[in-house]
Amino acid sequence: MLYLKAEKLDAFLARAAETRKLYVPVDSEPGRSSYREWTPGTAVSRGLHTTRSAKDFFFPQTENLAGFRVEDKKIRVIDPRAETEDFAVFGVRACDARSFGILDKVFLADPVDTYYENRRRHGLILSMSCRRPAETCFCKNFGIDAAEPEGDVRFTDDGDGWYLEALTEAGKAFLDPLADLCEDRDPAGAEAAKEKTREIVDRLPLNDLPVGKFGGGKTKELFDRPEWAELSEACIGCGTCTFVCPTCQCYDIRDFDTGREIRRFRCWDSCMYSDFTKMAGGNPRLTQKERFRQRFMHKLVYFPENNGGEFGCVGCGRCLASCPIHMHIVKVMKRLGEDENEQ
Amino acid sequence: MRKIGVFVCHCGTNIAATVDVKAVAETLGREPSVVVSEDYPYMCSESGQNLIKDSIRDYGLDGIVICSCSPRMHENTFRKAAASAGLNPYMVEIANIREQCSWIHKDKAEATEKAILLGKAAIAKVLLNTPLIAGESGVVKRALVIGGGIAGIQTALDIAEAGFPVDIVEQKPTIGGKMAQLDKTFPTLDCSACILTPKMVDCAQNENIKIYSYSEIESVSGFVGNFTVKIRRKARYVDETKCTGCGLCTEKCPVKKVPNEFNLGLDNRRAVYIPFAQAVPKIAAIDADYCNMLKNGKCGLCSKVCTVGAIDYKQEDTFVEERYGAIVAATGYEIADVSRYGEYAYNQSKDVVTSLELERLMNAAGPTGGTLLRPSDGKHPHTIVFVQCVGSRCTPDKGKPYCSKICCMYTAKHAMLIREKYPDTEVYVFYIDVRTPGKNFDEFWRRAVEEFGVHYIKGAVGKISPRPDGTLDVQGSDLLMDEQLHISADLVVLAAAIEPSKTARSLATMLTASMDTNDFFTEAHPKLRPVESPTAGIFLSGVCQGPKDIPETVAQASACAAKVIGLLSKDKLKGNPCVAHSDEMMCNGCSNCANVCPYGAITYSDKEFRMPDRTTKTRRVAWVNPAVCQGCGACTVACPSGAMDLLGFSNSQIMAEVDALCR
Amino acid sequence: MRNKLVERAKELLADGTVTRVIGWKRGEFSYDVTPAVFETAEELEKDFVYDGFCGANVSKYLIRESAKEGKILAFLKPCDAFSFNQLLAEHRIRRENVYAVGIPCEGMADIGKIRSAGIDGVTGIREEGEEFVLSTLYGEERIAKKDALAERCLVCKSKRHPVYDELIGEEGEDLPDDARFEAVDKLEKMTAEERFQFWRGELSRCIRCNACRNVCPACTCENCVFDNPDSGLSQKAAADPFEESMYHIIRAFHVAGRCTDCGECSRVCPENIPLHLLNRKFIKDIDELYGAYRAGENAENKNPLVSFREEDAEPSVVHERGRA
Amino acid sequence: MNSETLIPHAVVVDEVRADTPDVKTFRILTREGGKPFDHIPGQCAMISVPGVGEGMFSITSSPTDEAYMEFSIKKCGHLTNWLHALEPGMEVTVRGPYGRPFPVEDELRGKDLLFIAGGIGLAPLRSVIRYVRDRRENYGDVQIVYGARSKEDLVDYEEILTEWMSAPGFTVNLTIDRAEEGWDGHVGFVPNYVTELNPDLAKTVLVCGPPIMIKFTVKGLSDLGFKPEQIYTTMELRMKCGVGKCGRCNIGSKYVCKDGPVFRFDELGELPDEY
Amino acid sequence: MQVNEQTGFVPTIVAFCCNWCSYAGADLSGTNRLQYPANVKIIRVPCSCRVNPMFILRAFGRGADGVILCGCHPGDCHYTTGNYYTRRRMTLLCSMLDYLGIERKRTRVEWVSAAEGAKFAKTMRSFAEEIAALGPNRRLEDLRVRKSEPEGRVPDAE
Repeated sequence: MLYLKAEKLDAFLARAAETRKLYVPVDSEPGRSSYREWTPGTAVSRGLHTTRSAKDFFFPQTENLAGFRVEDKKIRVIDPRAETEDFAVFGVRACDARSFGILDKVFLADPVDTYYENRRRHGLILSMSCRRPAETCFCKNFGIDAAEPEGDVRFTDDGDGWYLEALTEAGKAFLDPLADLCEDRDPAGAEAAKEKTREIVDRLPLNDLPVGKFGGGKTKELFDRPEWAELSEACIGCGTCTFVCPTCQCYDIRDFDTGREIRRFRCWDSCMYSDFTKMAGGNPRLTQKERFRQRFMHKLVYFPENNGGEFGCVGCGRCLASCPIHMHIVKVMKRLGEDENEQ
Repeated sequence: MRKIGVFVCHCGTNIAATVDVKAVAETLGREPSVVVSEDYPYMCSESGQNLIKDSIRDYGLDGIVICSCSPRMHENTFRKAAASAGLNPYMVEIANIREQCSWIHKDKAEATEKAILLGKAAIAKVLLNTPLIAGESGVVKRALVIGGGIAGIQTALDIAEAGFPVDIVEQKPTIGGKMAQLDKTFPTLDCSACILTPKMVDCAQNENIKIYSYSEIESVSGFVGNFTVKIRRKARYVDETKCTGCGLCTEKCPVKKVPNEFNLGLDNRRAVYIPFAQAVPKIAAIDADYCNMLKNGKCGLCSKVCTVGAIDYKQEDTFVEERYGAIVAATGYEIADVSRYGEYAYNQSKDVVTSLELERLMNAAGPTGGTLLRPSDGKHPHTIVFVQCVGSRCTPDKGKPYCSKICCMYTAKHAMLIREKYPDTEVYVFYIDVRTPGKNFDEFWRRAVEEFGVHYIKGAVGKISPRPDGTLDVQGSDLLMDEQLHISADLVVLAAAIEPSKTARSLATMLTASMDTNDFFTEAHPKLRPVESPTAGIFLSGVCQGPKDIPETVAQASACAAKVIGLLSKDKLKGNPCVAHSDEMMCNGCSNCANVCPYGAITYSDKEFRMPDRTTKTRRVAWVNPAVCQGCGACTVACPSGAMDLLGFSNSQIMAEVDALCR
Repeated sequence: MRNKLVERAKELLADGTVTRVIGWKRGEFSYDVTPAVFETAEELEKDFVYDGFCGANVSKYLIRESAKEGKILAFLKPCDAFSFNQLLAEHRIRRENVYAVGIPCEGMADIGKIRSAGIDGVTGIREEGEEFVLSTLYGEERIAKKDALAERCLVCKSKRHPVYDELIGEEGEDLPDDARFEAVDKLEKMTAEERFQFWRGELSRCIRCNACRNVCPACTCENCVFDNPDSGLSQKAAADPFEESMYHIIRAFHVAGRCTDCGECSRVCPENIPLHLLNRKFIKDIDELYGAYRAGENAENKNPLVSFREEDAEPSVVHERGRA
Repeated sequence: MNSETLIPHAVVVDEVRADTPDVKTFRILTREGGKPFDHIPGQCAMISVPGVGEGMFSITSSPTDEAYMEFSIKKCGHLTNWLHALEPGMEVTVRGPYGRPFPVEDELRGKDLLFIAGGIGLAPLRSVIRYVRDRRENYGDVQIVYGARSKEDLVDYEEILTEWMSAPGFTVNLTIDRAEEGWDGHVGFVPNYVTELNPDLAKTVLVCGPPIMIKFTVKGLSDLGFKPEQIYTTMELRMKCGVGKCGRCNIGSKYVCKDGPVFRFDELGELPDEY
Repeated sequence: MQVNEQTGFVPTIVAFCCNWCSYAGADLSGTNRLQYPANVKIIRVPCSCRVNPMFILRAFGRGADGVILCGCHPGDCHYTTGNYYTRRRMTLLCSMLDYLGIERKRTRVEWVSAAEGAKFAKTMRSFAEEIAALGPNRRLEDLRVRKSEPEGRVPDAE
């Protein structure tokens, strides 16, 4: 099995960056990292999570959809897209790696979102096993193995370096030319590292969420639960949870007048925003309770209902860490999952 | 999408010489919403206006843009034209391509490009204009005149003659003002008091006029047609209803050394006094600063001698509140302080006097009974030097930048009168220029020089030094002869600058009327609206607006009255529809807007709102009184939520202009 | 202290003074408390917390809560009390529906600081003297309280409550302002280029999640200009660096003279942008140019941006300051 | 035209008809003439004025109208204000078609149809009505119950009078909310009128109108014995992308723009009450 | 037109002028044929206090290189007090822009009375010169508006 020693990482990334843009997590301050384009000398973060998820690479916060020029009172429509270049994202954890599959179910469903699809086709996922999960991690609940992330190439971290496995053809094509920077090692080492990860994961405090209480077909049971009022009471209606979430994909479409043309772009939107569903005729979700409920119902009921039981959450824990008032999916699941008798 | 018409004016060659008007019309015609774009030599002419009107009708235009001169010039013209063609007048925007384009640029390509941009900005704005309808408000048929000098008197009399009630508020115990202190008037040399006092009496006797003497304006609120004014009636310790003006008290009062302001302190009066013989109202007043009774409770003599029991030591200031449709500021002027000019030794010698003091010294009712005597020793002066432009026409740090206008003429008058009455007296006048533009003015001055032998010296006085012998050494230069002069004078008369009344500024603040840097009230338009303040319903009469002589003052006073009468004759007033308004659904009720509103146009109330989820919510929301709002827009910026916006200059309109101009 | 508050709240509920209590509710890991309204003694007993992690400012919730029937007991830290008072000045809260209890604050800890000290996997925290003892997935750790203190608390403006119906604990005092403006000072001393780079670096991380705005007790507009499609400014995401600057400048401007410097904006920012340094700049400028002023000090005070003095400095003072 | 892209196409407004004081019908053509794309009755399209916005509107012409495409649009906001100011010859953009149509070639075939509409709610049904009229042989009897606030608020009134009333097997019942001069037809609200008319239980119902009207009509129908499976409606809710991805038009797990806008009432019964 | 001779940069300048003083001052400089560069484009507002900081930022965002706000001299406001508020608002705004590292010279406030046509022209000349020397606004620009951005391709076969 290929093994990349930690001290060889720079050389590895340098080579990888010759053929495509390479994005790696970089510490912006202690305990906080974000993706940057790799350039020689970039120090790769060893932290667990980037503050924003890796969905940005495929579903950026803003993206131009179309342009319009009005010339002599005639409209000329312009496709603003340039050719997408190949790129790779390094250090994607198991939860984020799973999130791409969830986004695919939305954007690649008929009719295919060609903007997303285009990026997806050009993007390579270099995933990374977790060695030091946080207390906020709860991916295990959704059947995600932090030790064996999905992706094109899997990096299994043993503390000194990484065991590398190509999981897809694209991954193989990427990895083969880089094999000379690696050494060959017994896959048992990889297994040992994975076991170590699983050992920690098993000790995590949020492993036993009442997942069974949720899923497709539970709308009737959950929609009118009185607890929504108390759960949403403190919600300030910001979009933090949705914007750091690797699976949230709601967007808005807007026009911007650059002076020479009208540019139609889409941008992230949040179902938590008071004006999300506002329209000329009124707003069907008037209170924060309804908006709050929508977000969690979507992730825990509607999405699985439409997608073969898969939840719209990967348990990355970003919302737990960043919610201004610490009201998040775990508290929601726990509260709604409480046995009716206990109440 | 709206249908917009664009009309580009050549203004003869004023615009067309520098701006390719055809190109402007053609380019703007290609804008998406423009359905007609024309150019014409004179849009403001009747045929130009007809072109606009016809286009509005033919194309069913929703808005028009006129590329022409400044909106300050013809906005109203075009609005009226639009209205007569059935288009709301506020659907008109002007692109100023003359004052702000053709007149300031030379390069035709550049100017044309800019004109197009300005046109585009106006189109962007007019696309967001909304038809506005001016609100109406009633008119209180009563006028207030602040100041009882000749300006106020004339204005009040004219308004009263037209049948409207007028109140005069005068801070002194009598009306009459400065003119009452003058001896003779130029150029006719008739007696000032003789022509003024009958008018004062007319005021007192006119049923439509009410005089609040010894009174001040305390506060003003409201707006054109409907002002509410609080008047402070200062305690005069004499019951006006009882006092007959017999003057007995003023003779018996033991406090005799009170400087007599009517005679500018050149003699004394008593603590209880009637300012002068012909005072209107002829009612005594007690000077609380000097009266023994009021100061320490000892005396009471006047009360004892008063046969009608009019003295009332317990009197206090009282307040009157009255509503007015129009307010006239006629606050007049004061003599600027000349003691700051040490070189003229005004403080060092009693024989250096101001012209107004000279008036009193020459007046039959003055301290000397009309005989010209030196204040220091009561002797007849044989050499008199007049110094012109004292404090006028200076750099701002030295004095007033303006010309006080009346000094040249009154000095000629004084010189002439002295030479006539005392031919043994030599009179010298130091001047910078002699300014005599006025009917019979130059003739008058030439008579002083030619017939009366007054010595006019073009030059400045450098220093005046009192000599031990009581004369004054006047050191000056004669620019024409190019020599330094020393004149030994018995009396020096300073033609002191005149300045607006000290009370004018606080009054202007109350009236929300604007002032220039010299504290003269600003007129709404220096040429076309010279007797109106920019604040609607506030009018200007007399010197408070700028230096002027008596005939001019009276002319302005009557003009002002005509304007007031015009206003009071209306039953309803159309307001400016470009006012602020608050979107109740967005208003937070924070009061920021009310805090910055200079007119108190914004009030708050708790209002119940039906929410979309059928609950009700009580919220505190702002309301703008459109009749009070003047449309400055201060509130719109103070409002964080953007609930407050200004009609005619809305956030989106201004931003649309910004966008268009930055392209 | 927590027990004292619970006892008092129970009394006030019992005697009918109030019908509800707003405070903080226990979370999963000690540090993740949630502002909450409690209606019964049982709820209070079970979930009410007040400890070193109750940084959330509850004053803004009182806009909504005070509009409801019945009186609510609000536990206000000094920061919360300033915000509360400012909201009173802006007529946003019905005073008669709030029973304000001032409570002392020793400064609040910031889990972010604990994490950046290299302590991860924190599952529980207890206080031990001047230290926090943290149980983590990877063993027990300790950190001095002062090292865990939130930045805003290190430069605390006041331990005093400008308004309350009742105080629990000793009333504190205003603290000197010098330290509070140090960071602003430092920025002011940089060159324009350095300042630009600093702010571009910070603001470019903004994801326009609106947490700063939505948590801010001064941002209480019924409809924010940035949400209002008719304002011409509405934006969902900063599509351009300009829009990031625009949003933050205008937001700071809208709260200028009203911001009490409670620091919530920076606390909630998921990207840890020091947003309070924008507001604090305005506070500093206002103090320097228009005289010392503290929003929330007094419900009758007039915001310096809606008042003036004739002798106010000209805008060119900014240029002159730059030359000095 | 492909439906996968969010990039629209420019089309020309060929004709504008003012139906009521606040409803206008726009006939659009490509620059070359002809329809921008084909559709099935019940489907929608996104119309936009660049710089102003984009909105989802029912296609009110029928697929059998081969030369053009029409939209009836009520003035109710920023975008529709702009649209109402359009003049023939001006351009807008359009993309579509979107959504699940009425099952005109499946469940509805051979059935007796009852159309119930209120106000602008006639617009989405008009496409079906015209389709059924043009493919008369495929359907049974047609009854149309249509009501509006007043006579002048009746959309397509001319067409109803001249084309629908005379179509073979068509019955048209009109009603207005309040009596007015020059109206000798029925007066009253649609739900009550439907109950009064007591339609045959074998009919398949297509209903569209304001939510409150739909609610009471459906209740009336079910009181009469109609089953939810017999009733179809179409919804126009806060759609933005039109392709089931932007996340705002869902009712429970269903997206109106993709799984709708046509729903059968038994399907709606499964969804939470959030519309 | 004011041009930076070295770089060929032609600045865009927006001037907000209050209707009563500065706009009239601008008219007066026109009446007196006092030239100032054509880069300066004037927007008429009723009072300087109508100018929202949003407008100024908007101008920069849409491509302005300099923004100048002109009003009546303090104390001479047609609305009595409007420009006093303007003064505070603009002082703070300028200070904030400076704090963010945005060139402080790009934003200016000047008091120009209706009588100061010459001052208006002179102010505009000097401001335009200063902005031309400063170069294009890069620190507070909206990149989408930048004039040199490439176009996309046209999908419709047109």
